[in-house]
Amino acid sequence: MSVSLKKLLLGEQGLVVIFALAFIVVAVFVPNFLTERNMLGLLQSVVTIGIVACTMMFCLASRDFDLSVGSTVAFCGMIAVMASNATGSILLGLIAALLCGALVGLVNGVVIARFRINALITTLATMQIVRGLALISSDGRAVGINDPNFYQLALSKFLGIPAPIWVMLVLFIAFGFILNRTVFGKNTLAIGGNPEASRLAGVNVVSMRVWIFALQGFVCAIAGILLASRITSGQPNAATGLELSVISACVLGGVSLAGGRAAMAGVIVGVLIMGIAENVMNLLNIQAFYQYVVRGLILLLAVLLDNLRSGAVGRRG
Amino acid sequence: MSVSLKKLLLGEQGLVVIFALAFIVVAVFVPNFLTERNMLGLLQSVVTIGIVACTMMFCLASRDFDLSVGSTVAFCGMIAVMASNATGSILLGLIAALLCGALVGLVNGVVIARFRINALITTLATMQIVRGLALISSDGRAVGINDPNFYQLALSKFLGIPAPIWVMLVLFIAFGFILNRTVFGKNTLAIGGNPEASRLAGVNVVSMRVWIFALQGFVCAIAGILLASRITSGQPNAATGLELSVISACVLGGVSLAGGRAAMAGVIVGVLIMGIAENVMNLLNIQAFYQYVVRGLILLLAVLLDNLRSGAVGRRG
Amino acid sequence: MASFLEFKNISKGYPGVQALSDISFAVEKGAVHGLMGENGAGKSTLIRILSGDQSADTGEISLDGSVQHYSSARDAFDAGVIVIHQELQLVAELTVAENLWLGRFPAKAGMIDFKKLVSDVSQKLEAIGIDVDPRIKVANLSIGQRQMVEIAKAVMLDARVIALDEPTSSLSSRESEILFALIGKLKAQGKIILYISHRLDEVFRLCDSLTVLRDGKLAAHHASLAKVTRDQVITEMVGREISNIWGWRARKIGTERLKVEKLGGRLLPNPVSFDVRSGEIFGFFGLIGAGRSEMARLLYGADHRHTGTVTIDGVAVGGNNPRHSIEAGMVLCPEDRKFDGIIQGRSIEENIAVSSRRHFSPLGILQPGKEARLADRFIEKLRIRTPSRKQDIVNLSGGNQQKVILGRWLSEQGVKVLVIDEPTRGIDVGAKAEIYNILYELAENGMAIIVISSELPEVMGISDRIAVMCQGRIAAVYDRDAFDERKILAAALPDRSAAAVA
Amino acid sequence: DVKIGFIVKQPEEPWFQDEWKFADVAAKEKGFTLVKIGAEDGEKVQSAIDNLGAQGAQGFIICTPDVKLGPGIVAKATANELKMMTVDDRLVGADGKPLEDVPHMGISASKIGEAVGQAMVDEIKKRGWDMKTVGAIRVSYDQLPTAVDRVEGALSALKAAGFPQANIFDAPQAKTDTEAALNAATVVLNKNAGIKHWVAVGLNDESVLGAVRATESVGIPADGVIGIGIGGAESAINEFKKPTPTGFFGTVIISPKRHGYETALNMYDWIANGKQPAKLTLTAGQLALRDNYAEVRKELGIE
Ligand SMILES: Nc1ncnc2c1ncn2[C@@H]1O[C@H](COP(=O)(O)OP(=O)(O)OP(=O)(O)O)[C@@H](O)[C@H]1O
Ligand SMILES: Nc1ncnc2c1ncn2[C@@H]1O[C@H](COP(=O)(O)OP(=O)(O)OP(=O)(O)O)[C@@H](O)[C@H]1O
Ligand SMILES: [Mg+2]
Ligand SMILES: [Mg+2]
Repeated sequence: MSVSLKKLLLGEQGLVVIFALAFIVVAVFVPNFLTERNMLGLLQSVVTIGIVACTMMFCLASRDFDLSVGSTVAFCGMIAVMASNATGSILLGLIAALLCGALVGLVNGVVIARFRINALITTLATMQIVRGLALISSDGRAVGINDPNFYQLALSKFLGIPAPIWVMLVLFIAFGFILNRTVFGKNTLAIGGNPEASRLAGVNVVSMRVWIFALQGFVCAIAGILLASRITSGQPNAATGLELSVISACVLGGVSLAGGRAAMAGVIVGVLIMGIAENVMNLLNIQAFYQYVVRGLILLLAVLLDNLRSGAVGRRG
Repeated sequence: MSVSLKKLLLGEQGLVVIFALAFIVVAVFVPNFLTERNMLGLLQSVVTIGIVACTMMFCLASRDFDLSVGSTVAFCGMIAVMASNATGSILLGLIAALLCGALVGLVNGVVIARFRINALITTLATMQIVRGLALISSDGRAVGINDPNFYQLALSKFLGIPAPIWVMLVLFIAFGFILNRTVFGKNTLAIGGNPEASRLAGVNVVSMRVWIFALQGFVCAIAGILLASRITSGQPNAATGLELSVISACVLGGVSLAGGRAAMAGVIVGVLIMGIAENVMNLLNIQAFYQYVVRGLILLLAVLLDNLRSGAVGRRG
Repeated sequence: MASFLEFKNISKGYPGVQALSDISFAVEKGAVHGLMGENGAGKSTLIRILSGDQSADTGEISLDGSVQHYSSARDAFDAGVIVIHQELQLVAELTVAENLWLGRFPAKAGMIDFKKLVSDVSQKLEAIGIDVDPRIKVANLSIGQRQMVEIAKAVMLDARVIALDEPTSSLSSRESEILFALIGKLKAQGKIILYISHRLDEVFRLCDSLTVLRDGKLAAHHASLAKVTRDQVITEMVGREISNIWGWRARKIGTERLKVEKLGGRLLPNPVSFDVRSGEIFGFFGLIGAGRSEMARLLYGADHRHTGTVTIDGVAVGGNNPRHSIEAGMVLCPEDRKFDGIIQGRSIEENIAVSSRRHFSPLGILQPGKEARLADRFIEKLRIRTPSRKQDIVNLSGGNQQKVILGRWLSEQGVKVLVIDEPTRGIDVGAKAEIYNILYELAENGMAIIVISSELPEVMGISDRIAVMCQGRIAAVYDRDAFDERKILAAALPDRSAAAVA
Repeated sequence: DVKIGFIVKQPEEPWFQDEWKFADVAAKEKGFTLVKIGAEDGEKVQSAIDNLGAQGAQGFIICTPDVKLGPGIVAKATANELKMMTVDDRLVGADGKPLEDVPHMGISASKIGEAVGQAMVDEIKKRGWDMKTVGAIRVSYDQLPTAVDRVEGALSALKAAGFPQANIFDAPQAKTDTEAALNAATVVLNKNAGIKHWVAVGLNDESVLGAVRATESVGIPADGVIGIGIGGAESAINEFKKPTPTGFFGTVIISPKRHGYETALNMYDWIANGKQPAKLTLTAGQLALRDNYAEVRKELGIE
């Protein structure tokens, strides 16, 4: 391997480069992969993960952890549908859902940051509580949408690309900007890197953490609304297990669970790796049980490659 | 509250005391709770969680994380049944299962400790791979046990108490001893407290971590064998979601996810809290959807109380 | 002139410890006020209360006559108080510039002005003579460089009160001079400076007034240092006299014990070779970033060796695993106690016994009685101030933590080569003398000892031979009879033309 | 060439494995390609349909994770120009009425439940138990609508035959596996230690098995228990193969053969020959007992 190639692969953007190579390989060898239809389908299939990953990145970067995202997505989707049905106004429904999402996040944040309760346990608890609420409010059944205009949220297109994908792209850009260019982003990284030092430097660690969780809840609500619109109903059982997929996507993308490290480009790649793996396995008609094994191996491979890279860069601390 | 009572509640053993109080309250107010039958049923219902929590405690105490336990339990149960059926010898079946369990753990350990891959991702990957293998090896079906003596593993009693409960008790005692009274246990805690400092102090961090994972796999195999015997078949879908229950039980019991802190008594209490919560909700006939909410609230309450306690003790950190 | 900063009846207790009891004193504007005391006397606690990080149980602080009621570090900032804590408080993943601005980034509508961020920092660093690139991550700096960055925080904000908690503990004299010049400037601007140090020379040189704490109580307050002697201050601190803290004594030096050939690694591109004889104390001196700590880590196998061999008594020691070194009879007491030393969340007893317990744990089963006795022995010998050996190590004062780490290595058995990096970082005068004595004893018993220190008097005071490192290579080696402060310093200074790198 | 998708909601379940297996048989016979995709929730269904569209399939058969997904699935299928049929569960619109336009083959969940309940009533009578002294364990998983329908179907048959409501005890399982059912049922048994005769219903064989294991662990003899499962896959067969009878009395087998083979065939006919399948085909479940399960399976074409 020539030196400059090695540098490219193992440099800061290593994962992105590796991903690009893998993408080319897949595009060449998997039939039907690189068609416009499949690309749009692929992107739509990662909308929920992608949107939630934006804020999960902040959450992990500040050394927190959120297991309640899946429940929140389902709950907010239900609220959007039920409130729209009840009030007859889609707008009111959306507002209600966004508020509920932010509220769930706020509760998480306050309990975790102010009462200093372990984030894993807290969000595991809210995960169950919120799921319970979603089930109770609908008696465990899906709720249909009265106003067909609600479907348009997911169906409408701009430049040939469906709205949910646009929303995801906009959020990618927005949160990438927030992470790198704003005080909020830098403070998030600082808190994750060294909470004690950040506090002593005058960063309001508690309120930062509360904000991050509230934002997470809000963004989950967006994902929930789009999901409800796409599946044309509010489903209390939707998005189970989402939390692990989202966290994996983030970690794959180089976000450190020990806090302090995150990059939007990495997270996007992480999300895409997860999506492409599913997509390709289905295109290749891999048997269900083998899909488990393949999915696991891809995860391992991706971190292994990324690790080679960071191992080569090397760090002491 | 008198001073000495306060001291008792908020002291080292605070969670245990709070738990004892809660237990008395439940015993008085919930009918049928404090019967011998119910107590035995309760203990049997926590056997799987309890057994796996023993080693999960080590894993968390050394700052690691293992999501693959549920899959490993299911896989080893399958192996025990299939190997017994194939060889006609229950003993060989058990040995095969224990070896497989240890092997899964070993793989986890080597990948995580030697190749320095993130534990969350690695065990998420093995969780899928192992579940896939369990499904593939049985074609997704439950495997019946040929030799009825296999059932005796779970049914035989000693002093009126079924064998699985004895196994759990023995493991509680053994791992409690290992944690507090052996170099292995102390080194585990040291690694969790500060891995780099432990390495410089001559603790063989890599091989310790590998050992802990291998032990975890081995213990999962024990749990898997007992489970297969209790449900009289090997089921590839068994024990899904076990990982989160076990981790919650440990964290409830005061094991720190940041490593370095663990106590067997706490973990036992954590396991019992989880078991009693389920048990009492069913005794009180709480509706399924509300059970989610109640379960979440109990989790929150338990950590909140524990937190008040440690908040009162105060640490610099 | 009226008092500007005043502590009134401050008390603070922790479970089992009364860290401060009824402390009152005042400091005037434009003065440098020293704060001295043994390890665990309560200096850092007082500073932490001043910084808003902790609150006093009773008592109050007033600035310019108005009583302060702040409840967080942020409030203290706003009141014009800036504190440089004893433990480095930097975020390794952020750049130097970002660290210096943390908590008050220059921003418009939440968006950071990166140009201003970097250029302001460059200017400030240059003005005070700190040679660090503001755009690199703190993770890539050596401890000494980090300490300089930390010090730069003091001038980033226009504060009224600046408190420095042991700022020079891992600086060599050249960098210390930069700090002193800075303090002089701040003083001239009429700031008020609280200065904590265990180095008497510094205190006498810098301070106008001095407060001595002992066991959390006010032991003495000197409004002026004109008529105060060093011995008097030592007595006030320690409660007894210490005549000669170095106490070097001649001893028999044996044959070669440790031989190092062409040792090199990633942070030490130019391999170094040297040897140490049994009974010899071999000092390493250098400016910050000279590569001494890296040399020690490579020697010990803590970092990956690229080249070189290490032999002890003719037997080669395998690299890349500290365990091999320990088994071969070599131990390293690391410089960065927070990241490489203390095991957070565990007791003093466990922190001491972590390595040596294998000698008395048959079949891996502990003998708690033995560990307790071991811990008690070192708590007494090193004068560790703690309510109990069960105390969590994070609750100890910085100096006491350092002593526990020393205890860990001094309790090892069969050690042939002892490497200590900044052994007395943050340790008080009384305990220092104690530690030197232990080193001499060990050397007399035939141990080869490598001492790395940034404190030139210390290296000169206790070593039999000194190697001076500069920019990753050994620039010179002097025998004890050839020690000369000026020559050593000159050898440590990088060639001006080649000094571009940070 | 023809490409047909077969989407199921729980790919790990033996039932769906069997459906796939039989659909594969049809694919071999007719020489078309079958693409099997598991889709556990609404979102996965959406991307599965997109995926099929992208790889050029002409139609698909689906067992949906939730019947309310109806309009969304229809819209997706139309957008991708795919023909569609449903199997097992029938799609409903926003108003809760079945989408009549989509061809469907299946069996209603409450009908299966009723078959279970009827078999129970017959056996209770045969054993000569007094309904008033019999307890019923309702192993429930209420967040799954199909589960509710099945269990309620069985209980309605019991109640119709005079089974007292007060003797029905809820055992909510936290997950759908045997261990969870075992733990939940144990509590019910211990709470009602006085009752000597028990019947157990649940959403599938695994949950009923859990209840049966619970009766064994508290020492209720096998002839005091009537557990009837639904599905008839390996877990049930293993039970019948045990040397001595257990409380697991029988299981209502539903045939994956028709559901898998016939639907795939119909879809092929539709695509290749333009022959529209029937809008609604209802199949029946059949009770299998310890001594006749082999015949029943043969009859249903499973063996
Ligand atoms: N969080 C805490 N919990 C318990 N004890 C504490 C805590 N913080 C400080 N202490 C105790 O308070 C006393 C004063 O500590 P402090 O850090 O102020 O000492 P110091 O004078 O700065 O010492 P050094 O010179 O070693 O830095 C010590 O005995 C220390 O053990
Ligand atoms: N983690 C790191 N990554 C990259 N470079 C580093 C790292 N740590 C230290 N360095 C660099 O390596 C060089 C040697 O550092 P070392 O810590 O060995 O110096 P030292 O002589 O012990 O000085 P100090 O008094 O600062 O500890 C320094 O120039 C420093 O910038
Ligand atoms: Mg201090
Ligand atoms: Mg150094």
